[in-house]
Amino acid sequence: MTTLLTVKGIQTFIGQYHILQGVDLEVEQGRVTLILGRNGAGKTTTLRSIMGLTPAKQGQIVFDGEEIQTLKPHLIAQKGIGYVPEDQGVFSDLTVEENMKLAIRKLDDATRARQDFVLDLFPDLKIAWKRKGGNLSGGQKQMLSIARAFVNDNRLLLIDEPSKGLAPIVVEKVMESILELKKRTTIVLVEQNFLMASGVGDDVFILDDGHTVYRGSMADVRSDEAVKKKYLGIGL
Amino acid sequence: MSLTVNLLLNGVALGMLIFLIAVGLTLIFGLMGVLNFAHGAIFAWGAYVGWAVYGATGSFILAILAGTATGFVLGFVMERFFIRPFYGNHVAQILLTLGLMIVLTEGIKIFFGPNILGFDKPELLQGVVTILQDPFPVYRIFTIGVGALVLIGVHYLLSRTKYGIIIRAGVQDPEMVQALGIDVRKVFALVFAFGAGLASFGAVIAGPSFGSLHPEIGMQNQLAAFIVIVIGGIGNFVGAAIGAVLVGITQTLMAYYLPEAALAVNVALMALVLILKPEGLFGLRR
Amino acid sequence: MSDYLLETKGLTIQFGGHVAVSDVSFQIKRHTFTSIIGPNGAGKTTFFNLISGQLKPTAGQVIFQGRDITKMPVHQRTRLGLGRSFQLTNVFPNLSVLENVRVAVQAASGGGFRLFSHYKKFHRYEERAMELLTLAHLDGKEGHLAKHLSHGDKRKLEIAILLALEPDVLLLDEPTAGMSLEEVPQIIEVIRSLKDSGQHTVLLIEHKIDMVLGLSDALAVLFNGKLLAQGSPDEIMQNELVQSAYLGGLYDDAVNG
Amino acid sequence: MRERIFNNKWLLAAVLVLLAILPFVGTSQFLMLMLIQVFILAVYGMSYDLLLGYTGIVSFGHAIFFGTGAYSVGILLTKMENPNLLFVAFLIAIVFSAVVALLLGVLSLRVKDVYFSMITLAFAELFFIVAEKWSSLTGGNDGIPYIRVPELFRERVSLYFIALGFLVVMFLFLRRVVDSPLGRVLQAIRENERRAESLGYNVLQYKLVSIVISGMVAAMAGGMWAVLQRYVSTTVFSLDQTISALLMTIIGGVGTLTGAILGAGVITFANEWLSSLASVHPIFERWLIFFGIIYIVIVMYFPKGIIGTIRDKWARSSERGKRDAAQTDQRGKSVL
Repeated sequence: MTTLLTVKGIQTFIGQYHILQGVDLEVEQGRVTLILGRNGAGKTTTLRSIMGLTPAKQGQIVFDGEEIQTLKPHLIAQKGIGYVPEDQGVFSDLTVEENMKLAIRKLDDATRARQDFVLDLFPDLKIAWKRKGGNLSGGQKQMLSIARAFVNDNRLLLIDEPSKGLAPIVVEKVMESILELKKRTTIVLVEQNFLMASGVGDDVFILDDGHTVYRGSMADVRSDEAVKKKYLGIGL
Repeated sequence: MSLTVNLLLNGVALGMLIFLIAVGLTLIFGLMGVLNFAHGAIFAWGAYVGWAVYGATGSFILAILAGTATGFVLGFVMERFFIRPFYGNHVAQILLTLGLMIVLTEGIKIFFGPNILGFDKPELLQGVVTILQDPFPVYRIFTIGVGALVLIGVHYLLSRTKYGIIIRAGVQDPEMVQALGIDVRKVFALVFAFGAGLASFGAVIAGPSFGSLHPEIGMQNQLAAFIVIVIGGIGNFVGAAIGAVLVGITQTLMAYYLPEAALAVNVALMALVLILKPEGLFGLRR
Repeated sequence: MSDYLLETKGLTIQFGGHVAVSDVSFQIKRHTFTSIIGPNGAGKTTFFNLISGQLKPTAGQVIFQGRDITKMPVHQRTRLGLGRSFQLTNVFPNLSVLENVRVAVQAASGGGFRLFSHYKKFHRYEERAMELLTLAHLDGKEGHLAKHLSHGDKRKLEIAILLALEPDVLLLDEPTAGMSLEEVPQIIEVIRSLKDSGQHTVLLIEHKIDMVLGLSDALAVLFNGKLLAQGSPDEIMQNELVQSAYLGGLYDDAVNG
Repeated sequence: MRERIFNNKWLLAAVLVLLAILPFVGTSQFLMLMLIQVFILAVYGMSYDLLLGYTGIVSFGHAIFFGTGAYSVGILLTKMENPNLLFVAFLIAIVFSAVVALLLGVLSLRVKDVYFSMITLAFAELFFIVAEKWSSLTGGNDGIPYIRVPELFRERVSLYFIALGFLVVMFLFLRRVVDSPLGRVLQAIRENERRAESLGYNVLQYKLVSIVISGMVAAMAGGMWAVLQRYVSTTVFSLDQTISALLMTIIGGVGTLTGAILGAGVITFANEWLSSLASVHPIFERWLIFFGIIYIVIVMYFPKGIIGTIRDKWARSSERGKRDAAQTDQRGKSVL
């Protein structure tokens, strides 16, 4: 197994707030790595720090053997990291087509093939092709956002809470598609609740209060009631 | 040609001149949310550099190129070194661009002197053509044509090209655009420079139409452009064009029938729109 | 006349094609504590914005004290007795903590336009503001600029400002959001004291159900902009629709485990 | 602590005493004239600070009020032919400009902050045009010359004390306003308009009150200016007139009334000095460019102006890095 992304002890501030106080991650190629933790644990900020959107003040982020923690977001994206933010980041004034066009960095045959693949995966998008992003349903926005991240030659996708605000039936569909995408790329998935993601995850990192507090395999976590209770708790 | 048609055509020609100034302002303002009070000063610099180059070389095309380039460079520098730290902070932007306006306007007085300078029409565009048995100046037709071209060109740029998509997306969520691998700052700088370039381009076209230049020319035209934007609906590019023609026609009619009030009519028109429809005739409430 | 203090009828708002709040009809009685629960993105804050007037609905009505207030501007609603706190901290950054609350006390007593009012009057506002700061565990910090407060303290300040308005209905939008674990109990304590005083009507938004179960007289579940159910905490926990759609079976493990 | 040093009654009183004895120690006529100008412009600057610094409204039409005051006093004094009716003229000027301010506010406060600036600018242009074109009333480009004023206002020393008294009274008045319950609401609006609204304040009404008070004070300054110059021309409505209010306030420090006074002094004296250098190099004829540059530097790097920056320095050194380092930079918020 090769490690695609290593995060070592990053510390991130937002304004005066010390949000990440030492987060470690190791993401293996071709797997789905889950980041779990309760609300406010620092999951979203971790993804944003990897993307360079809220740069880490200290620590190291190594992607494919290269340190990226000081790079600007657009350069990090160009290294091959796709990002699906919590709010999906769909441009409401742009059509689905324009959203895709915006995302595509280089329109070559491989990109076309990926676009065809992802549109087959989400036929909804083909139907809504000329519709504005603002007029899509929550599920369609999620699909568009994932499609946008996947369409480039990205070796890593960071997906932030894809289940948020979606009906369970749609969530299932999104999770299925993630399993499908996993065959072609590596995925880091942030989830607030455990069960949602337990069907797709391979490795698990749990954050709490800005620290990595647990790492293990999906199977480990599933059987470890104490960890579940302590860090994931009950909650909606 | 009846008097009415003549006045209308003149009004359209004037409207297109105002539109040429307004288009850059509305691009920068409507898309990036920066109200650039130095826009008129950039316009003035474009006109003066165009005038100087035209005088030195005798080539109007060179004058247009030089004038446009001046605005483009000024806009780029302005965004890069002054505006950039203040995106989202409207008060600072207003205060800062006003300061830049002062410096640029005073700069014109230093470089070109505070007096009025004559700006002749290029030979090719002098004279008149006959429309419906009445003479009409060629230069006004040229102005209308250029205005229409710019309207179509900018519309195409925004709606059809990837740059247009990036600009529209970047206004809504610059962070996400970056996360898609696009250097949104560079795009913003270019938009700013492009808007400024359009202003100075319009200035070189407008110069011979006005026939003369003076250092305050920027402020006057900026006001007219802003009024047009308010009337048309802020951030609405096509609305600005319609508003410009509307103002142009009103002003031409007033100048003919009630010249004392001609200058005030713009402001009165704007006040009327503000009372009846504060979001502008074609604007969306934001 | 209705028995309800606050009521919405068919409240709906659309943004573009997206229906953020859809046909919500909902009632609360005087002096009760109601919590609106639902996952992130369910439309809870939007619903609040419709009640407090920050947004105007596409369809439907908001009725307060038997009066249709759907078209009323924000400041008038506040005067009528609808006070709200915001999820994202929303205070006056460059005013002192005391001044933040004092301005709110002044608003409640309608003393804003007094240009040369007597100094003693000032004093009364200030004393009241200090009381409220003590209540919100902010005493000793009255001299700080609001922007220098910690996140948790800002939330407390929000509550103090809200209390200063002496509203009939307190609309609290996730008062503990983004707070560190140590700070949460203090805030809950303040909220609990509101409930126990029996003088206030409270409407609270929360997405963590465990936090509000013990506090609430009634729960309403919002999901995808729709009101799924409304009732006592027990009823809601038993409600099948809520179970299947919201808890969705997906949470069984976590709840039981 | 730091507030005390600069709002210190004793410090202000000492400056006042110094200014009061100045005419008796053989000061030049020229310096006294300069100081009279400073006093009047300082009032004009403070009136602008009420809008910009305390309410957070950026108006580019402040000259409207200054000009309205100047023209009202000028025209009335000329028409009434009795210079002793000066106070009546002032009263009418104040009422008139209050009406203008109200109308302007009702019209332009309907739109958001950014557009407000531009719209006020457009209205200022309108006033300028009217003053130029309505020559039967305003004298057009020739202006109103030879305004007759009471003897007391012609004699330099007495005018000096009148202007100084005017400044002191206006300073005390405006300070009372900003410290009143109303003033506190204005500051709350400056800080967070929507929140002020949700506290139950009718923001538009408060802004109107602010612009009306500001307009009345500016009109008084304009009237004093007409009395001092005994001449009014269209320049009182010019953009430069608004810019000078802006420069005074920004350079001195927004949200500090004393800043506007200091700003008026700096601008008036520096202006005089730079103009006098024109014989050294013609660039000094364009002295405004230097102010423009200084102004830009202040907006970018010292957004609190002279007084505000000094205050911060005091605060910093007295608290000495307690927890401030991470918190000082509020202005650098950026979407990128």
